[in-house]
Amino acid sequence: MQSNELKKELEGIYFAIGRSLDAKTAAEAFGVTKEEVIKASEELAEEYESADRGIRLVRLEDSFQMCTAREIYGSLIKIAKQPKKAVLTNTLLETLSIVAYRQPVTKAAIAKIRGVNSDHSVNKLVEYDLIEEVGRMDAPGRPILFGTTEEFLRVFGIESLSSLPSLSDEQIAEFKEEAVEEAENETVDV
Amino acid sequence: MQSNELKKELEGIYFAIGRSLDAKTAAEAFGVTKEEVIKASEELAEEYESADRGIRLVRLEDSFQMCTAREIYGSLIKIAKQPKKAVLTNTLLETLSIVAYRQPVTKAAIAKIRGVNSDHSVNKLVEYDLIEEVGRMDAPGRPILFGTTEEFLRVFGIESLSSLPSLSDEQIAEFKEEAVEEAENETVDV
Amino acid sequence: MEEKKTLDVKLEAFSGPLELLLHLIEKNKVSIYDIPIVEITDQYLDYIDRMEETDLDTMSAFLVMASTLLSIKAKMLLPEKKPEDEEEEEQTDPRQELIDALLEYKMYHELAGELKEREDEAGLVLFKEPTIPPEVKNYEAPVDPAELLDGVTLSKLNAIFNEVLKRQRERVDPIRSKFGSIKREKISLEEKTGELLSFAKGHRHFSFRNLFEGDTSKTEVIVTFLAVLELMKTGKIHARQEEIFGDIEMESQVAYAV
Repeated sequence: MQSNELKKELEGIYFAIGRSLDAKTAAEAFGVTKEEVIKASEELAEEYESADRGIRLVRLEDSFQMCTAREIYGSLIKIAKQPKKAVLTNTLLETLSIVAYRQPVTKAAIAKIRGVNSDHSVNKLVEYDLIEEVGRMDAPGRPILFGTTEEFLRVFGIESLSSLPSLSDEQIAEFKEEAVEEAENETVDV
Repeated sequence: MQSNELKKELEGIYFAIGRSLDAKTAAEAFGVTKEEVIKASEELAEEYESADRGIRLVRLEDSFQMCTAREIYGSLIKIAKQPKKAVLTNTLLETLSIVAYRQPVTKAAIAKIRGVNSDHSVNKLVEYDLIEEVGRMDAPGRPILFGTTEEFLRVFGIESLSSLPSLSDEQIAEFKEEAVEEAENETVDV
Repeated sequence: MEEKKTLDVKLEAFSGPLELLLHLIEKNKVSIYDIPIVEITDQYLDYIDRMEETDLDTMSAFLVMASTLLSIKAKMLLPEKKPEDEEEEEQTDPRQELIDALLEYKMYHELAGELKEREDEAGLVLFKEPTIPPEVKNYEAPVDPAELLDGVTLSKLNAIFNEVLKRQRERVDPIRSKFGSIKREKISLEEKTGELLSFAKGHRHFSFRNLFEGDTSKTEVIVTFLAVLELMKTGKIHARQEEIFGDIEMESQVAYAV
């Protein structure tokens, strides 16, 4: 096998396998000697190094393992830690609008309005902290009543809240106060 | 960020992350534009290709994912394990092609084209993560609309839905002409 | 005519009636546009006869196609009715609808073949598992509601709400709405009486109407009413109705002392 061909195969296998690979195993699979594998791998490692690539090949005894260049670590964390893109689907928006304008409301009532079971959407919205349990209906079975959260109000801005139906003036005043307080606390924190 | 620097970072990230990475996500993490990420990634892919490397970069819509070069499959498979693939029967492939070319599409529309109830195939394809719910049709019963997934692109080596294999215009024309000719040549054969 | 056609379709399984039909057409080397209906229908029926038992859905789809073929065959064998007026629109080929369906099906059938080739080729590529440090991998960022709702204003939300209400009003399936509710319900009087009794234990005064949530079926109302009667009979509650069709006010005789 040509040296370049071997390097290509090794690069592929080191990538695909992710963990360390023993030169002997590779040699057997590719039908070359262990020494040839080590030599080609060393060359590959050298190439990555000198071309300042984002990937590197490290030697561990007679094994090699592909890894990222150390300098990349910071970016890797940034990418991995990026908040998952939660998508607000039409289904979720619909459910949210019903809770917002009909609150407090039960799952059954939401399903009635939408024409389909909406348990999943309700649960998702609770998970996203946009709606929450605000009590139980005083009826047989005591179904949960849902309403929007403070987080929801905050997102939509305090001024527009008065256009939501079921919030009393006192509630709004209260929310405003709280929000102002929090805003003050936050500036102190920073 | 310098173009070379960006390429280095991207190479490391694509290696480590294992799955596909959306250009927008990468762009946000690096503080560059999405276009810059796409450009750098395309360049990287081109470099792998022209240097005949063992690793490659495939584009899946606006995401990229690192993989091995096709030519070395024979050697790699001796060592690396290929995750077991779902076997796609002709029925499944047929259903999948209807979803791919007609998306978004309902179960009912698929059944109409195939002439037979296709719920089972649709469910299997969802299970294999090749198609997914992409919305609801605004019609009585709000039927689910299905479309293909990113996994579909990966499994079929398709960069984007706009590059789905098609019957070429000539093929179609030929196919129609032949049929018409035959029809003319034959006497009604009842 | 050439020797009698015996089709070796015995071992082949077709996933649908159109696939079988396409196969027969190709086998007979005839054009989709000019299906020799009699022959094809015979062969089709022959296949169905020998079809191994399969699921009911598939089988019925094959039978539906068989009857379609037979109906086309009948139409083609019957003498054409002379149009009374020469200007009358052209007689359409009874096969036309079938031809269109076959052509569309054939296109996806061929595309499935193309996809299969792609799959084989793409299968030669290996991906890898993520190698991300566990402390990074396990980090799950919370969803940011502000970002989630980016671009959604209260007025948009209101518009969506109105849209949903509008759809609710319009959501009338023209056929099924005539059937009335087809919800399957089992409300046992016994259960309902039990529920009502425990409710009465926690509430001294309550009204019949307040026992229901918005979405209540007629059955449930009736069973609840029977449960009320049952509890009245056993003296667990007292009930009073001021006027006909008015609400029923109930006083619990078993409420826990407050």
